[in-house]
Amino acid sequence: MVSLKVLFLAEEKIPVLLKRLSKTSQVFAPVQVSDTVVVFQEFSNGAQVVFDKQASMPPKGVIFPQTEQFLSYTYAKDPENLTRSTVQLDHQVEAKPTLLFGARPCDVQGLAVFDAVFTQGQWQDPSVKARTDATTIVTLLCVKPEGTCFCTSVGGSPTATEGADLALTPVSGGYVAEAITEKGKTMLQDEAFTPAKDKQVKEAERVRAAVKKQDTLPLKQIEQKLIKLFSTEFWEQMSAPCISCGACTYVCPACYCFNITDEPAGMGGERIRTWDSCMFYQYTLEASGHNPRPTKAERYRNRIGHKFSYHPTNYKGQFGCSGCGRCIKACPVSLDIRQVLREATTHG
Amino acid sequence: MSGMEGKELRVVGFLCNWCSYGGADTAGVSRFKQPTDLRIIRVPCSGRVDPLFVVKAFMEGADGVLVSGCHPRDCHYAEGNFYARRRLEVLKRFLPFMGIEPDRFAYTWVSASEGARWQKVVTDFTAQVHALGPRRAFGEGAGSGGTG
Amino acid sequence: MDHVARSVKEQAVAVLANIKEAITRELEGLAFVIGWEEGYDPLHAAPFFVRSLADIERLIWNPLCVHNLTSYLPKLKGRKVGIICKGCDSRSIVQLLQEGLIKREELVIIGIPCRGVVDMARIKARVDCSQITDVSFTEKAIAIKTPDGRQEIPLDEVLATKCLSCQYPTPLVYDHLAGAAFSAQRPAAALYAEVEEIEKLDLKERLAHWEKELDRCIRCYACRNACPLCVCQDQCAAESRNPHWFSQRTGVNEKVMWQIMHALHLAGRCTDCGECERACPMDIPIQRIRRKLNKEIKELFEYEAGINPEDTPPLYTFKVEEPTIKEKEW
Amino acid sequence: MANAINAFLPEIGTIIKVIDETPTIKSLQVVLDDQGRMRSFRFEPGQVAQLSIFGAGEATFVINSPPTRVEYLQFSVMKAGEVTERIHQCKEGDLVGVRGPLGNWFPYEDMKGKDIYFIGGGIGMAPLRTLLLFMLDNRKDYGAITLLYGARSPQDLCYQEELKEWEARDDMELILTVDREFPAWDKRVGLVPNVLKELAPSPKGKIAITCGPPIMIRFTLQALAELGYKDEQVITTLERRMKCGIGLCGRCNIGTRYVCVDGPVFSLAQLKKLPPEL
Repeated sequence: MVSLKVLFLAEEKIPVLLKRLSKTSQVFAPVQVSDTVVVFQEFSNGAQVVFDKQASMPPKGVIFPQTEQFLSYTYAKDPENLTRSTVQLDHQVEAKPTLLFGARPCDVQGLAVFDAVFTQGQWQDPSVKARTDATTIVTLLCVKPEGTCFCTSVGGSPTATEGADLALTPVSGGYVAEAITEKGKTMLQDEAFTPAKDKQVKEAERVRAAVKKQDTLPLKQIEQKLIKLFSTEFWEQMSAPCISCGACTYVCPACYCFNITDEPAGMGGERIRTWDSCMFYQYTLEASGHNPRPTKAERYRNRIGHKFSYHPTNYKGQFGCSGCGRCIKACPVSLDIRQVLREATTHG
Repeated sequence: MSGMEGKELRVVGFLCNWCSYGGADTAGVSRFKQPTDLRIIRVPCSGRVDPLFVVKAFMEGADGVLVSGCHPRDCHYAEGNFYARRRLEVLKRFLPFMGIEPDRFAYTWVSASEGARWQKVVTDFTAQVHALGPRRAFGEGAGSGGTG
Repeated sequence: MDHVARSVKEQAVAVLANIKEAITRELEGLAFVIGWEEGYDPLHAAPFFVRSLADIERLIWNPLCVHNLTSYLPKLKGRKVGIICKGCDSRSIVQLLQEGLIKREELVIIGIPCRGVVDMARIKARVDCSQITDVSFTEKAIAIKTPDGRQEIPLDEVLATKCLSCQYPTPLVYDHLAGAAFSAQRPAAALYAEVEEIEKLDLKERLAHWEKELDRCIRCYACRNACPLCVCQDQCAAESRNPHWFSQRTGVNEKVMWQIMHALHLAGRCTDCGECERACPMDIPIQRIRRKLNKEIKELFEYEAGINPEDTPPLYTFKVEEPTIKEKEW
Repeated sequence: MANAINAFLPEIGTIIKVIDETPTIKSLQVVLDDQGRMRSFRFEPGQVAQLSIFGAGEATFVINSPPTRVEYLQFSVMKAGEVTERIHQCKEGDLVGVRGPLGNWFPYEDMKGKDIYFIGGGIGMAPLRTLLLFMLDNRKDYGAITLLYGARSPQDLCYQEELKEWEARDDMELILTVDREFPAWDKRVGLVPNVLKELAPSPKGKIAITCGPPIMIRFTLQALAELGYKDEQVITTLERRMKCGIGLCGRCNIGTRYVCVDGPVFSLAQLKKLPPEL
């Protein structure tokens, strides 16, 4: 792996580093918020940062917050003509310098889907673009993939560094830190980083090589197979246990669907963007009452279809999934997306 | 907004049209002095009050919520307040569990002729709420605004 | 079925054999039978729809069968289906029958007298569940094998809260009973232990408790969609804009409002099946909110939901003189 | 084009006229407050815009005044949901937000020299009106123009004055129909697809453009197929729930295509390539 600079970051130096950096930028790190839940949260003193476990939520909230104001509006009576009212719009796209510390390669691959959709397409999303540009990503390479991980099946890997600015490989006593981009290099200038000894660089390479290989899903031509299965009973059977809630989409690093609602308050209010889920009935419900996807089977067909057929077709083969396995763990009925894909490749 | 003493609090009252609204009117016509914090919402019957009306009032910033209907057996619709009594009693015992002080919600029965009783209800309830002060909304920082 | 106390394993095997035998007889006239199969790893079971005789082999029964399968029933109205259900799940069937949301003649119920199921959150808090190689059950414990080794935990320490005070281990309604019926083995007193924990806190601590716990809610509505009684989930008041109860924002205010809305819509209906808390991907302890209402309704009206289909839910009726309600005097 | 910097930001416009077309349909004529933007506002026939009522939300409507008449932008709105309800309460002088033009448009270049057969139903007349007026303003580019327009009842027919004008014109044919007999109604009676079968226009050198409620579209497409129209000769517009209008929020997709950016105008040939989820 060609790296610009290689240094070492001692374990005990991390809280100090994060505290110092949070003076100049918003620092997000995986924080333990209950016995079993770790989420990416703004680092504050005394927060219990956890690196040895996959966070329950992906870090997509850093560039795509679950609630975000698009604009605020204020009506006012026109003094000259009281029957007329004026409206004043106010909006600003602000993105503070941000550091995302401790995201895993699958989380970073999820952010790449946001990049493709929100910043490379025909229409750009200014706030996601601004936040993406303002964010430095320190990825933590994954030495202990979980039983539900399948990143190698969707173009990722536990040791991938694309999309990150700085990569940390766990070694004894800390992490070997390799800069991937200029942003990573400037970050390495912080005093918390000390020159890495050869022994540590060797250990890092050994650790990366030793990561257990996952069995890869047979996804060849999955795009066409899913289309062929469109009007079959396959989807009713696959989605039978599904309860059509929003858990799988909200914990997914690559899910970016959103809703826009006006929230009025007296003479003013705001127009906000919030996460939405294709699994909700109201997602495609039209004012006339018609719903092109009235049952969970159609909605589930669209969810899998989008991630493994429509998105790859529209975005040069990039899957709408980074194989993190959160949807499997978070699903109240343990629906396994890998099993659905295996069945699709045999039935398709 | 000239409160009796100091700042007015947002106290919301759901009053049934046939009795309590009449009672409040009687109190007003009889020039009974009472605090002006109460903002009245007229409802056809106390049975029309969905417990969520009360919860939404709190969520939108109310510091106290009062529901008042006809005395049992006097309901214009015969049984509206019987259903309301059960619903509102369950609500009364439930709200404190979620962190809303018990004294911030009350339900009672006031008939159209009981102007004096209405004055007492409003005066006591408003004092009760003032004792607790403004209610801090959920998620609005740790500092509690009230003295309660 | 002899009543000699056989090992947990033997009983589970006997119950499973009983279930399979019942399904083999009934499957012909049914669209499918809903049971459990092994999920994505040995620690997770998953709901499974038995459509053919060959599917029967995939069925399992053990303390990992945590799901209340009756939450599928309201959407299956009009189709004759089989359902396997534990004691607590059967109370959901009684409640759905009482509210006319399902038809008894459209159901073949295979009941299981149940000794308790696990609480995954409790297991996750004690075991690193990222790589599960094997799970087995001994007399009174669950053994979980991971690459780091084998861990044996007494079952009582990881049972679901509802099981620690289970009063209805044997289903209240069934067509087949897959084991010998037995009465409650657990103390009823523990029923509201979690509720009392919160009641001990003062108002400020309660506010802080709910703010901390509900802050991580992601409004995914798994708690609503897993609830067997939430039959209006597609037109839910939580997402309604007319009336506009609350906004789509993800502030703690909205999250608390939703929990209160769900609890109030279940007042006098909730059968304490625990699906809301179990389904929450963020492991938020929300069942005690519904259980608080159950406690108040038990005290006020001596009523428990989902016990007798002929009952009238307490908030659907009234007494002219309410002995237990003391209105405030001014 | 819409606000290039922030495609989510609407521009404020004032309603200069409200026309009660039918009991459930009103047409709004809107002028953008920013005169510069108004003068430079360019769009193609069939493109849509998101109309904002602040506090209620946004909804998608075809800009149904033609690109050749830019004194105002007209939107015909049928009362259906929260936003359309509030739009129906608007009066002249009220302010709305406009975000557009969005989406694709009718491929009028490829239709040059061909006979045009419009088939409209109820509010479906809105998109057809844009293209019809555009074609009438460039009349020589096109062959024979026919408009078959139907509605539930005579009072449900939109653009009553213009219908009279179009009837009087000698360079186009207008056929009106309503679903059943009505006292003062002397023209055709019958559902649009059935009337189409009776008229049986030959597909030779023709382009058929149809918009209307889903039920009418389904039977009209069937009728056109029976009459021998090839998929490339049939153009329609699709309706979907829309929020962002710029292909990002994910909800209006049919397979790989987003109705808001790849549509709302589709040929039947294009639709047939998509998964059947109409």
